[in-house]
Amino acid sequence: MTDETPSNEPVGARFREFRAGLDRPDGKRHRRPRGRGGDGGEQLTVPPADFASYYGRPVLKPPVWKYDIAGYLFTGGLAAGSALIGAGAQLTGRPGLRRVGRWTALGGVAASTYLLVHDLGRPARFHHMLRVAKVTSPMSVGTWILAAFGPLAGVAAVAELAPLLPQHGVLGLARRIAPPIGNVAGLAAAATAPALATYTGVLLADTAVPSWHDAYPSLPFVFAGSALAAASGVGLIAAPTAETAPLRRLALAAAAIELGGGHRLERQGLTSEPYTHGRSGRLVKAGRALLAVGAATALVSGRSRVLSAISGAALVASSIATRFGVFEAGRVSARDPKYTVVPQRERLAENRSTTRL
Amino acid sequence: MGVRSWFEGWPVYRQLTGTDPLGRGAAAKSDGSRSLTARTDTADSMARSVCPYCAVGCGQRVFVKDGQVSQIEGDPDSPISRGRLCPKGAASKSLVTSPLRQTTVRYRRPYGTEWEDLDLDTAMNMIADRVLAARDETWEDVDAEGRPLNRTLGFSSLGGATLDNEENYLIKKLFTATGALQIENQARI
Amino acid sequence: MIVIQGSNMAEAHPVGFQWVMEAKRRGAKVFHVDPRFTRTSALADAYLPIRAGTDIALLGGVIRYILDNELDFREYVVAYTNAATIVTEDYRDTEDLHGLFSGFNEENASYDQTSWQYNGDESNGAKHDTETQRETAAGLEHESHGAQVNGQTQRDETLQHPRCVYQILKRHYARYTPEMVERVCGIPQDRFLELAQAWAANSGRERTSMLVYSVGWTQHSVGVQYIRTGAIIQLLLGNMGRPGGGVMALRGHASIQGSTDVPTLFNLLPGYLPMPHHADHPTFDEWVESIRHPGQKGFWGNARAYGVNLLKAYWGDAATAENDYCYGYMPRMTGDHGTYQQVLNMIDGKIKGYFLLGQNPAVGSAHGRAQRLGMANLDWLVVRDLFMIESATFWHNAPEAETGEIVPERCRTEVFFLPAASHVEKEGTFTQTQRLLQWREKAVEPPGDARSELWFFYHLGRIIRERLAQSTRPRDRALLDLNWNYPTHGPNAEPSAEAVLYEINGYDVASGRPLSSYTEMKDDGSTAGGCWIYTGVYADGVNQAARRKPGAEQSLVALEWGWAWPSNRRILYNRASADPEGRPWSERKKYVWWDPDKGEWTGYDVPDFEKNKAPTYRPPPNTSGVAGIAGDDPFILQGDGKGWLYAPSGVLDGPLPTHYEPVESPVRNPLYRQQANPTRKVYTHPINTLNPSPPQEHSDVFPYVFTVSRLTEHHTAGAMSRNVSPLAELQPEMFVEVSPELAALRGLSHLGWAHLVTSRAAVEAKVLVTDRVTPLRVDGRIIHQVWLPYHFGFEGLVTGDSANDLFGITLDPNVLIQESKVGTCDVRPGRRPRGQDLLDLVVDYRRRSGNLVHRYPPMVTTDVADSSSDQEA
Amino acid sequence: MPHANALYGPLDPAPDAGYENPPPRMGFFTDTSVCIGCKACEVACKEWNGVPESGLDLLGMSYDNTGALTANSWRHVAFVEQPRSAGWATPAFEEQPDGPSVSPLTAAVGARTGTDTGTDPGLSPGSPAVAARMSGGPEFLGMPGAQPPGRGSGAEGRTDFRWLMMSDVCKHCTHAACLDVCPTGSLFRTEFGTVVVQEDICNGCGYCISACPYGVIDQRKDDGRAWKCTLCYDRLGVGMTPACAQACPTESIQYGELDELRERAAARVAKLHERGVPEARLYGHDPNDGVGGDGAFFLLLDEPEVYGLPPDPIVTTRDLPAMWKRAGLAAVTMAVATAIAFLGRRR
Repeated sequence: MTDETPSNEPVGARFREFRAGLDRPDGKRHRRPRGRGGDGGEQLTVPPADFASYYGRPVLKPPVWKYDIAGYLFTGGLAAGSALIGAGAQLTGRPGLRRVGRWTALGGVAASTYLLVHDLGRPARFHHMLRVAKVTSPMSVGTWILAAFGPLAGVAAVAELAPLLPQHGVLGLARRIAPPIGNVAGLAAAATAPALATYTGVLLADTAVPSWHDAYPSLPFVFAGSALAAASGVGLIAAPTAETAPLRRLALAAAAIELGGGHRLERQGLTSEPYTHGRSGRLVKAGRALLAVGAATALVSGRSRVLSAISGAALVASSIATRFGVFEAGRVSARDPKYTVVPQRERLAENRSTTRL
Repeated sequence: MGVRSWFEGWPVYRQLTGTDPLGRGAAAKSDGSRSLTARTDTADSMARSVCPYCAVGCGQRVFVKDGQVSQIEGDPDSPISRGRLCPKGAASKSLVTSPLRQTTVRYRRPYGTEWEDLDLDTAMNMIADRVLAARDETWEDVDAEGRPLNRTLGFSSLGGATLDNEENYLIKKLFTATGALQIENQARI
Repeated sequence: MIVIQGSNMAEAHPVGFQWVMEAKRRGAKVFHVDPRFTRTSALADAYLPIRAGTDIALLGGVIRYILDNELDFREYVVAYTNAATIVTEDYRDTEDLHGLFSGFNEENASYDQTSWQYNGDESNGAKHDTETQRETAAGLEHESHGAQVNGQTQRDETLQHPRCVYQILKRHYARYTPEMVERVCGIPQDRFLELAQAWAANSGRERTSMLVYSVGWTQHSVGVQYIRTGAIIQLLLGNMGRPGGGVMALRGHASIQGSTDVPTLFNLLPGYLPMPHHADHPTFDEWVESIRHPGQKGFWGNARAYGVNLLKAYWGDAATAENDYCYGYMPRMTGDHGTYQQVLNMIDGKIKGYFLLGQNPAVGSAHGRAQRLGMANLDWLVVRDLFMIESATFWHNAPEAETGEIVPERCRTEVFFLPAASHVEKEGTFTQTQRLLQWREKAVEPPGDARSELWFFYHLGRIIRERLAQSTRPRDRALLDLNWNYPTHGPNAEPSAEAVLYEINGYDVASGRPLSSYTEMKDDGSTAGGCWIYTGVYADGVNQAARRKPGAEQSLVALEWGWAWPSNRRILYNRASADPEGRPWSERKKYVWWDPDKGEWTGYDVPDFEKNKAPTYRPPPNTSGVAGIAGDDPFILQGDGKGWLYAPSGVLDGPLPTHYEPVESPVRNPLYRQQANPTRKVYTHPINTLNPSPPQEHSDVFPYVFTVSRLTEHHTAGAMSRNVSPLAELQPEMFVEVSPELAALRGLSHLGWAHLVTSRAAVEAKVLVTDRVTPLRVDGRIIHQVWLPYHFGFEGLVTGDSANDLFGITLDPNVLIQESKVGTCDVRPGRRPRGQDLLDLVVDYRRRSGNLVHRYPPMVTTDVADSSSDQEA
Repeated sequence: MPHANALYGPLDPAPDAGYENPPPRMGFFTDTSVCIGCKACEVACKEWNGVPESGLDLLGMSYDNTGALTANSWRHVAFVEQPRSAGWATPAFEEQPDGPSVSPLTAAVGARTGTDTGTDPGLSPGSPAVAARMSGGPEFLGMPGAQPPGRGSGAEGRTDFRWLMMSDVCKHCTHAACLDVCPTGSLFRTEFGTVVVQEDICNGCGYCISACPYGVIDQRKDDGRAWKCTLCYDRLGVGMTPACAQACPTESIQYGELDELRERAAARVAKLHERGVPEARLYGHDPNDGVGGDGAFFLLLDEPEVYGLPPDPIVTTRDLPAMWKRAGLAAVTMAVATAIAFLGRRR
C-alpha cells in the first residue's frame, strides 16, 4: 500500500471504461442491484426508445399478483369450460363425459378458490370480498360469479356420488333426489360458466398495465377459447372416447375463438411487443402452436385413445402457456417505462395535431 | 348486534338502498373510518416546545397521550416558523421515542471489555468522588509569582449546543466554583 | 437582495429559508456563493462557484468595486462608521509589507497594535498583550464589548485625509481587482461583477441587502476576518441596523447562541464578561477596568455593575463589597485552555477526567483520531447523551481499535454513560440564532435513568457540597459559599429551571423583585443577576421567553413572541435605520425613528438606543460611558459609537481583512507573499501533522481541495439523525461528491468507492459523480474540489467514516475556532486499507510530503519571492 | 342513478360517491418551482401515519434515496440534475473549465440500484439506457476536461445547470381506478373527495396496484395490505392540514380547496412565464384530462416523465363498458360454440 502514484494508463481511461460499460447492452459492468430487483437485461435488447423517464424506472408498479393468478386464469377457465361440457353431456345423454365435466368443474373451481385466497396479502380476510358488489370492479364481479358458480358446480359434482349411497333410508332418499338436483345445479353452473371464463379478460384489461389494457377487445375471446380448449382437453383425456365427439368439435371452436379473437394482440402497437418478444412472447406463441396442434389432432383422433390423449394434453398445455404468457406480458409491459410513456406521448401528439386542425 | 342491524350494516345493502349504488364512498365506508379522528385531537395534553436541531428555533407542539409523546409537529402560532418544520424537526417524535435511546446508566470499568449496569445514585457518587479527587490532585493555588490561580486543570468538559441556558448557567457556575476552567462547548467548534 | 455565502441555507436552515423564498416571491434576488452547487444554489437567482477558503478575496473585490465607483451610501458612511477617523502615522498596510501589517513580531507571531490605533490613541495599543489574547481567545475583547478607543476621535468628514479610514480602505483593497478575484477564487470576472453590481444597486436609502453566512465562514484560520469583510460591505452600503439588511449569522444548534451568551466556554463568563486572567486580572478592580475601558463610550461603561451582579448571583450573601464580591474565588486562566488544547493534553496524559454533555467529539471535532486517542488516555469519562454515541464506545468500536491503536484490555478510561433527557422531557430556554429566547414546556417525564443536565449538575453540586461540608480548606470556600439553593420538584427532584432563569435575569437582593432591565443593575451589591444581557427576560415576574402570542396576531417584528436580548430588541443597532436627524432613511425602509413631539425614539421594534436621547444630543468633551454616546452614534457598544470599517484593535490578525490562503492550500497566495494567516494558532504536537502548502515543497502530494458540510437530512455528528430511522434512510451512506472531470482523472465511478487521504487519516466514501461540482481555473491552473458530509461515524442505524478525521488542528487566532471547512487531500479509487495497512498508507503520504518529522508550514513567507505571488514584488 | 360522467369526464366525486352536501373537495397543489428538496414532507408523513422504514441504501439518483412512492413512502421527493437553464438564473458554470455533463451517466448507474423497501413491488429497477436520457441534456461525448491540474483549461462544456426537485404523492384522481377496481370497498372516496385505503378492510388482493396509472399504490410485505397517502383523512376530519403540507417549509406543498388551488396554480404559472420560465406547466389540474383531474396536482418545470409521471394517463375504467361488452360477446360466443358442438351430428 505504499505506491499511490496513479496508474500509468492514460488520463480518463477509467472513466471511458466506465462509460463504455454503460453502453454495453448487458450493462454487466455495473454493480448488481442490491436487494430486490430483476436483471432487467431483457429490455436492453430492444433499442432504447427516444423518451425521457425518471432514472429509467417504471412509471407503473408492476402487478404484485404471483403466479397464483396466472394459474387461476387457467383453473377458472377450465372449471367454466368443464361446467359447460358437463351440462352439454347431461343434456345430450353422455354420462361419462358429464361426470368428467362436473368433477373437473369442481376441481377447477376449488383450485381457483385456493389460488385466489392464497394470493391475497391477508388471506384471512378473503370474505371481505363479499362486503360490496361493484360493477366497476371485475374482481368483485368475478367474486360474485365464483360465489354462484362454486356451490352449483359443487352440488352438481357431489350429485355424481349418488350411486355410492345406500338404496334405503334417509340416504336412500338422498340417492334418489340427488341426480335431479345435480342436473339443475349443473345447468345453473353452466349458465354462469361463460361469465366465469370471460370476466378474467376484463380483470386483466381493467388495469393500467399497458399490454393488458390495450388488449381489452381480445382478452375475453382469448380466455373464452382457452377455457374451452382446456376443458375439451381434459375431457378428451378423461372421458370415454365414445362420448367425446362434441369435444373434438369444441376444440376446433376453441381454437377458432382464441385465434380469431386474439389475433389483435399482436396488432395493438408498441404494447404488442411483450406478446411477441421475450419469454412472454414465446409462451404466447407456444400456446398458439399447441392449440393448433391440439385442435388438429382432435379432429383426426376419432376414437383413438392415444390421439385423444395427445390432443387433450396439447390443448391443456396450450391453455396453460397462453395464460402464463398473457400474464407475463402484462408484467413486462408495466416494468418498462417505454410502454407507458411512448403511447401516451403519441396520443398527446395526435391530440395536438387534431386540435390544430 | 341483531341480524337486522348486521344486514343493514352490510355495504351491499347500503349500496342497494342508499345514495351510493357503485359502492364508491358512503356505502363502502368502514366502522374504522367512521370512528377515525386525529390523535392530536384526543391527546391528554399539549406542550409548546422548540425544535432541538438547528438554531432557527421553530415552534413545536408536543402532544401527549397516556404519558407518551404521541405526536410532535410545527406550531402554526410561531412567527419564526409558521408551523413548518424541516425533515429533522419533523422527525422529533422519532427522536424522542427512538428505540435506540439509552434509558439506563451504563458503566465501562477500566480495561473492561463490556458495558455493565450501574445504579444512577451510585454513578452520581462515583462521579463526585472522581471530580473531587482529580481536583485535589491537580489543584493550583498560585502561579510562580504568587498571583492567585484557584483552579484545577485536572478535568474538562465539552458541552453540546442543545443545552438550555439554565443548564449552561448551572454548569458554568458549579465548575467555576469548583475551580475548573476547561469548560468548552460546541460554540467553540 | 440576499447574498448567501459560507452557508447552505436551504439545506441547513430550511425553515428559515422560507423567508428567503418569501423575499424572492416579492422580487428579491438571491445570490449564492459556494464551492459546490447545493439545494440553496438550485433556488438562487445566481450561483457563483468559489474555491474554498477565498471568500475574503471575493468580498474584498466587492469592497474595491464599491469604493472605486463611489457606490457607498455616503451619508450613512460618514455619520455612522469610522470612515472619517484618522489613523496613526505609523500604520503600514499589507500593501507595504507583502501581506503583513505594521507591528508584526516574528518571535511570537503576533502584532503590536500600537501603529493601528486612531491618531492620538497610540497608547491604547501597548495595553494589549496580543499573544495572551490569542491564547485566551480574548482578541475580540471577549467577543462583544468594543475594544478600547477613546470616545473622541480625530475625523475628516470629507474623507480626503490620506490617513483616514476611508482612504486606507481604498488603498488596502486596490489590488482586489476583478482579474485578481478570478485568479484567486476561480470566479469569472463578469460573474463577479454581476454580484458586485447587484449588491451596490440594491442598497441605499430605498433598498437594503442582507448577507447570510454560517460556519462556512467561521471555521477558517481567518474566520473572524471573513465576517469582518462582510460587515465592511454592509456598512459601506448602509445595510446595518436596518430592516432587510444586516449580517445574518445562521447558527447551527438549538441554543448555540445561548451557549455563548451564558457560556460554557473557558474564556468567558455570562454576558461576555471575561474569565479572569492570572496576570491581567489579579484583582477585582483590574478585572472591571479591563472591561470598562475608562474613557470609552457606551454601555460597557457600566461593567462594574455587570461584574458585581454576576458575583452576587454566584455567591449570594457571601459576596460583599468588603471581599470584592468573592472575586478571589474565581479560577484564573494562564493561557489556552480550549477544547483542542485539552485534547492534546489528554493525549499527553495531563487530564484525568472529561465530561461530554450532548457532544460527540469523536465525530464532530476536527482530527477525530486525536479526539479518540485523547479520550482513550483518560482516567474517567462521563458521557451524557440520548444515544450510545461514538464518543462513548470509542474504546471498542473506534477505527483505532481496528488498527490496534486502542485495545480495550489496555485502555484505562473508565466510562460512565448517563442517559439524558430530551428536549420534551425538561423545561428551559433555548436562544435561537436571532438572540431570541424561547421557553420550552415540559411534555413528559424522561424515561428510566434519563435526566436533564440541570438535574445532573444541581445534584452533582449538592453531593460535592455535602462531601465538603466539614472542610475548612480555603479552596473549598467557593463551593461551600455558593448560592446553590434551587427549589426541586417531581419524583426525580428536578430543580426548577424557572428559578434559574430568575437568577439569570437578576433581582433586587432585599425584596427579591426581578429586575426589568440591566440599567437597573447596581454596583453596590443591592442587586444580583447572572447574565446582564438577559436581564428583562423575567421582567415583572413574568417569564417573557414563554410568551406565545400568535404571529398572525401581531406585526412582522412579533415583539410578543419570546424575548430577545438585549431588552427585547429584534434588530441590533436599529438607531441606524433612521438618518442622523432621526428621520427614516425612506418610507419603504422605515423601522425606528425619533418622535420630536414626544421626545422619544419609537418605531416597530424596541429602539436600540436610549429612549429619550435626542438625535441632536452631543456629549460634552471627554464624556465617557453611556453619556458619551452622541445622538447620532448608533453603535452603542462600540467605544466610539461608530460602525467599524477599520478595527484599530480587537482583531488580532489585522485591522483590515486580508486574503490569506487556508493553511492547507494547493495554491501560492496570488495576492501577497504572505501565504497564510501569520497569527494563526498552531499546535505543534506529534499527532497534529499538517499537509505542506506552497511555498513549501511537496504540496502536490495532496493536490485536491476538500470541504465538508451538512446535509438537510442529518444533524452534526449524527447522533440525533443517524439513530432516527426516518432520517437515516434519507441519506443512508457516507459519500463524496466529485466532478466528472475529477472522476475521469482519478478513475472514480458513480457509486463506486473512493478514499481520501491527508497526513492525518484516510477515509472512504461512496462516490457521487455530479455536475454540481465543477473544477475551477485558479491562477492558470485547474483546481479540483470535492465535498463530503461530516455526519457519519461508526455507531447508529447508518454508519460510515468520519470526514472530520481528515482535518488537522489549526485555529483562528481570535476565537480559537478550527479551520475545518477546507483542507488538501489526495483522492484515490477503491476502499481504504484496513488495520496496519491504513496506518502505513498515511505514514507513506507523510513521508512523501516531507512531513515525517512534522515540518510545520512557516508562519511568515514574505521573504519568499516567487513569480506566482505578490503582484508588486 | 350513477352520474353520466361516473367513469370519465369532469365530475364532483364526493356527491357521486353518495355524500349529500359534502364539504368542498380538498387537495394538494405541489409547486415544484419552490421545492428545496428537504424531504420534510416524507418525514412528516411518516411521523403522522406511522409509516415504516423504506430501505437504507444509497441509490445514486442524485439526492433521492427513497426511489419511488411505495407503501412505505407516501411522499417521495424526486431529484433530477440537468445541464439545462433554470430559466430565472444566470448559467451556473459559465466560463468554468468544465467538460460535458455527466448527468446521463450517473442516471444510468442510478437506474440499476435497489433497496429493500419492505414493500411489493416497491422500487423496481430501471433501465440504464433509458435512464441516460432523463437529464434531457446533450449526450456525453468524451472527456475534454480531463486533464491533470495545471495543464490547459480544456473546452468549456456544460454551463447551464439546474436541479429539479419535486415532491410526488398520490394524485387522488377524480376517476380513481384503484378505488373502482377494489373488490372489498377498502378503497373509498371520502366526503372531501379524496381516495383512502381503509386498513380495517383491505385484504391485499393487489388489484389497485395494477390499476393505478401513476404507479402510486403499493403493498407492504410483512403486512400484506396496500398503502398510500390518505391525504391525512384523520386530520382533515378535525379541520387540520395534512402533515406534509403543514411541514413544507417553502409552501411548495399547498393544501386547500381544490377550486381555489387551481386558481392559485394558474396565477403562479402565469407569473413564472412572465419571469422567464416558459417550461413551467401544470400537471393534473385539468378536469377534462384522462382521470377527470387530480385532487393532488403539480406545477412542473419539465415534461412529466422526467419526474417519473405518465405524460397522459387515462383511467382504465373509462373503457370498462366496452370491456364488459366484449366479455359478454365472448361469453355468448362460448356458450353458442358449446351448444353447437353438442347439438352437432352424433358420431
